[in-house]
Amino acid sequence: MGLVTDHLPGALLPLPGGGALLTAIDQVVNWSRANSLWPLTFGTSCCAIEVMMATGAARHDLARFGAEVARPSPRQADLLIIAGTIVKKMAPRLRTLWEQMAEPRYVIATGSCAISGGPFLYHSYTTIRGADEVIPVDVYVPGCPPRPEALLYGLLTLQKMIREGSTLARPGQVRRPVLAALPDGMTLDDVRAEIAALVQETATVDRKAAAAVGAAFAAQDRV
Amino acid sequence: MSLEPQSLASRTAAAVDAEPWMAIAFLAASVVGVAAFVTVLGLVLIYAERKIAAHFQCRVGPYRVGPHGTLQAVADAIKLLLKEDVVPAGADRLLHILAPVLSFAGMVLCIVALPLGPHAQVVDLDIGVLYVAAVAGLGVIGILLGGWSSHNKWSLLGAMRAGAQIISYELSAMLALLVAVLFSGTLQLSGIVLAQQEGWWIWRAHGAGVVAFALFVVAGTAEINRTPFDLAEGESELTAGFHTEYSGLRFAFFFLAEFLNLFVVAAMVTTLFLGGWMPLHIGQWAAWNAAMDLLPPGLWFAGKAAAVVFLLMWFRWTFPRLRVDQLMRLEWKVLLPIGFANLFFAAGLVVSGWYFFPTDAAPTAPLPAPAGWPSDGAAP
Amino acid sequence: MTAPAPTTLRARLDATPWASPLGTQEYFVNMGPQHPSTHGVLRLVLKLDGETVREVVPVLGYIHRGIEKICEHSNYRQLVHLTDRMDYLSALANNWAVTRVVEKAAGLETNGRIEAIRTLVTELQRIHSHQLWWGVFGMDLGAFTPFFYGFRDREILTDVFERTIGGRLTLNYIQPGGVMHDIHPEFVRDVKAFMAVFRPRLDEYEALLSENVIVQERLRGVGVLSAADAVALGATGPVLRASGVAHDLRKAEPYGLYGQVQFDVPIGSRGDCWDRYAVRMCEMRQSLRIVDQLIDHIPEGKHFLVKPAAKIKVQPGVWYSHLETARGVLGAMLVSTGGEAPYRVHLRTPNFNNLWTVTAMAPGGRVGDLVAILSSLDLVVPDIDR
Amino acid sequence: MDYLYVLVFVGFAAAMTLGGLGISRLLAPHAPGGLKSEPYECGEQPVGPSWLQFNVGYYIFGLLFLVFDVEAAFLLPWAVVVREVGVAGLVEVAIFGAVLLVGLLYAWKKGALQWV
Amino acid sequence: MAADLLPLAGLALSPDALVAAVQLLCPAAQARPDCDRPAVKVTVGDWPELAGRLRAHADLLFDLLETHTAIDWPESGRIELVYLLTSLRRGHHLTVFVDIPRDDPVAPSVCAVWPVAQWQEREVYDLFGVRYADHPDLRRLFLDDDWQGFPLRKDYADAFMLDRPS
Repeated sequence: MGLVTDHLPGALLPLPGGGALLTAIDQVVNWSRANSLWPLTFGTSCCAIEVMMATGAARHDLARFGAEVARPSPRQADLLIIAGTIVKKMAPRLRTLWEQMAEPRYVIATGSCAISGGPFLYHSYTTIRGADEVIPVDVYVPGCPPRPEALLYGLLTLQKMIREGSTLARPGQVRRPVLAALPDGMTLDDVRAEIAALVQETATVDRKAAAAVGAAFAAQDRV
Repeated sequence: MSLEPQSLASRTAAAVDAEPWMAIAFLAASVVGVAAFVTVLGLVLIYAERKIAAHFQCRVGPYRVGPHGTLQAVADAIKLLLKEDVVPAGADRLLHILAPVLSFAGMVLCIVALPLGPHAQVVDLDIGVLYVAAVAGLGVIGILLGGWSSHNKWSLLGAMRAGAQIISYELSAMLALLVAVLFSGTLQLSGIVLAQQEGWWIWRAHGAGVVAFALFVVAGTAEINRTPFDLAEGESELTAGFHTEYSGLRFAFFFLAEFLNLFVVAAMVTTLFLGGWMPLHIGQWAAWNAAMDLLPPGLWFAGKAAAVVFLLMWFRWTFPRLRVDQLMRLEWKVLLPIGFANLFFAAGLVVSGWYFFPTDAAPTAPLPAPAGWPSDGAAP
Repeated sequence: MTAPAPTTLRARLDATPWASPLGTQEYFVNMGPQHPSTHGVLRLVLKLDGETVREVVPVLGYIHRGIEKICEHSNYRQLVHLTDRMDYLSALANNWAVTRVVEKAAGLETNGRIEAIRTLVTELQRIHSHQLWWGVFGMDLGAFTPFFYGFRDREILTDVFERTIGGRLTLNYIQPGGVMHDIHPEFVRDVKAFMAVFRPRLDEYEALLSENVIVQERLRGVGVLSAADAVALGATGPVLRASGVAHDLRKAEPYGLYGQVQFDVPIGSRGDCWDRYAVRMCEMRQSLRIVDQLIDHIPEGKHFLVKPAAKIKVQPGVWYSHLETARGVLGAMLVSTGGEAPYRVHLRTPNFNNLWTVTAMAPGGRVGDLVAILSSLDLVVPDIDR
Repeated sequence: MDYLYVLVFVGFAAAMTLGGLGISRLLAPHAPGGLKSEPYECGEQPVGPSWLQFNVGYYIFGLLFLVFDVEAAFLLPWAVVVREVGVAGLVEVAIFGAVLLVGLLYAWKKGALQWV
Repeated sequence: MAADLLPLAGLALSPDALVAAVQLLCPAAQARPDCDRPAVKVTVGDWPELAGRLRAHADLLFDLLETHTAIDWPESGRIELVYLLTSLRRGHHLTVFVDIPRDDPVAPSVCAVWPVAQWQEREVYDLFGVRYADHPDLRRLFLDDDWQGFPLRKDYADAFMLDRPS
């Protein structure tokens, strides 16, 4: 799959050790897990239409990647696609659902609301600012709502992450969240620079606060 | 050389005294063969269902995993094997684990009795029809136990629905199956196939065969919980129904049993009404019959079974689900009376000896070997 | 100030005796907030006896985002994009409802072109919404294929929107004083191509689902809502019309160009699920008819009369404006104390009021009927919770 | 021999499933905790027990099934030898079936076939 | 379809006539000129009786309670209840405003007149804290049962809420 490059921001370092046999087994295991991501039918608002329904439907066909077996029960699902706003009343239920999923389980947060609260961030007394305040998220797919292609891209990113991720010997590796796999020759710094430029151009936010956020980001990177 | 059907079991029995090693080899071959058959057929059926569904729905279906997505089911199988197995708190642990085992065992025990070809049958019981009907019942016990032991109300509802549904439709299936038995005069599955040498029961039985065929297909669909009778796991109603609490490999066994039961039903339909592995013979048309004999019997069987499987998949991707009371009404107030009437009509036909293509040969007489069939040195 | 002790649902459930010693047990099941057929995060607490539904208690708020509060902190332009995300399947009608009330309050004018474009795209989105509903309805009844058929045809219309508007679902197109962009040069051709494709597809829909005997058995006589009940419970839109009340704001109080086009308002006679199904199927044909009449007659002119950067000010007062979305009457109430931001905005959403009919229809039916009833109401949960 | 074979396959099925479960148990991750072992009820905490007294309608169908299944068990041997027993056998079975059908009609009239 | 539910075309009253008709039923009702549709303001004491008559009166026939909400006016210490009435059969509309004190917001319930008010009143209770006497099932609708405060009140403050940076 030429879409996803080898360098992933936040992907794991290669683990030392492991014989050839174990590596081969790991490859088979990760291959099967990556290619058989059965999603839980979970959608709260607009993103559910675009991301869950339109992506699964005839034109975009999630089935091509083996991910069309939508399971209504979290026990059988591998992938929780959070599609839509999470509010205070829903958050414990989302947590419950995630906890009831059988390992290994993966989470994709789609859309602005599930990433940050989106258009309901300010002045809302109930909107949770991102699903990652409730459960760990593996891949974020931005958009309001994201196009179906964006979810496919997010799914490929997750597949890539799984293929390179865990090993049988250490099943419970915690990964850093990944925004999305970047095209060749681009790093996360380029993206940040681009965002900063855009913010300068169309400043609708408090520039001082934005600068502070940028500094925090940079500090995090150095660590 | 004769084409007298021979099961692996009878060969083993024949070899026990003379060549004990051969007996062990036959036994091992049958066990390994069934294991491989179950696994491969399961994967093929799952892949076929997903591809066929996709094409009914104007899309491509699995495509990325292996060429044309052929390895999709393999990936799913490995993943399910390595998925966490959750037993919910408060569940009846033993029964919860036992349920998929029962479901799976019922399916395997059905498959070993099916005559897939004149020499491709593991056990040829003389009461084969009764046996298959009996062990298929293990499946419903599995579903009932699974739903009940999960300690989940959706599961319980699903299990109760499944229980009522499967046992009800078993009656219709039985009545349809009796028609084939009436005409064949034997309960042995290979005997029923041989009795259709002159024509398959579906058309040779003056309408009774067609009705029984339709009854059996409907009842069979209901017995294996497929749309439009998938009430036990109706997604939009009961979340996942009886297997809501099942994960990992135990869910996979339910899943696999469901798909292979699809094959079992198709194989039973083929055996009882479509002549099993018998080629399509029409009366006295010698040239036609000889041409038909060129295809090996195994292929005949596979072709017919595949056609029935396709029909059932077509049902699934076309029809909506019935409601639970409509389901019971259909069985008890429609299918059951029709089944009875059809049975007595068929009995009348048999007693009066009235068939299409009447033949002088006794139904179970040994057949001459037609040209083109694979010869088999092991046959006595 | 002393708040009354609210009886919580939990307390109510706990107080209910489980069983009489010899009878069957009535029991409670949670359907939702995560359930395949509650379309999002609606939660229904069901009291069941075996398979029979005894009582349905909807529990809301799982997607309550406080849109009305956010509106109080937004200016009049910013109101529009929030409404996209309420009933996201009728995003344009939602935009229009808020736009109309703002235009009325601020005294903004529109021209014929703007009104024609608004009417056209809103009518197209009504088809869009009903296509999705049809697919999901099939899926709720247990047939998967309609879902894919519905979405296949929906994508064509999505492309039409995308060319003109740039979005697929949340469009944010109709603005106070105009529309966001002028229509794409290929818009007329695209819409005609869509209609040519969709007319025969509608017949295909009928062949696949409407003529299926199982569908008819599942729907006829199920979930009967009398006209009196429908009005008393505040239902509007197809739900109300299926019960036999010919109320359609496009006819009753024509807005946009609805006064100038010919169309019929389909109504039902029994108010069962089948009528609600049939009303929506007929509405798709009527919408095609409206589009057909308008598509060749879009007047020339500017597509906005108020510059997007211009600030909108409103004198103190109370305004209300309502229109017909794919699901019923959407009203927007605006309270202003002057200035650039509203003092209070209230949105009367069709789904919030339609939902409660389920409490009247479902008891006595089976779980399967409940699913059919819910689906025939065509609920969009964020529109209920706002 | 045939039934011995069937027995072999009973063992085979048990071995395949239980063996698979064993392998799965060894290899699959196992991370209990939190609400994982709570019964799943659409993300909510279930109310009340799940093992309850169900409507008796389910059992009426069970009883009816039993009657007709036993009847089918009688019909099977008759179906095999229907040629030998001829018209007399047919009449006898018809009477037997008619008695059962009367039972079905009775149940029908009584409304026992109405699903709860 | 029942004949009495057919819309009676052309029988809508003009806004002035409508207000006059309401004032006939309830002399204390004041017209509200700052509203774009016919609107009256009545006292909380008059409201339950007027509600019943608005629905039943043959010339008015307000059969649909289109929506019910409230406006919080902390400066004047009152909460203004708003009832938007529609007559499907006559095709006219009326807005009714009822003032209640903000520090003890108790209002009569109109569930008996328009059943849909049951949930609309629950919403207003949830977001504004208005308590409806005789409401059959008054509890929070959207928010959790243990939520503190009423968020649509102007003075609602919450450590969780963020202000949009300007």
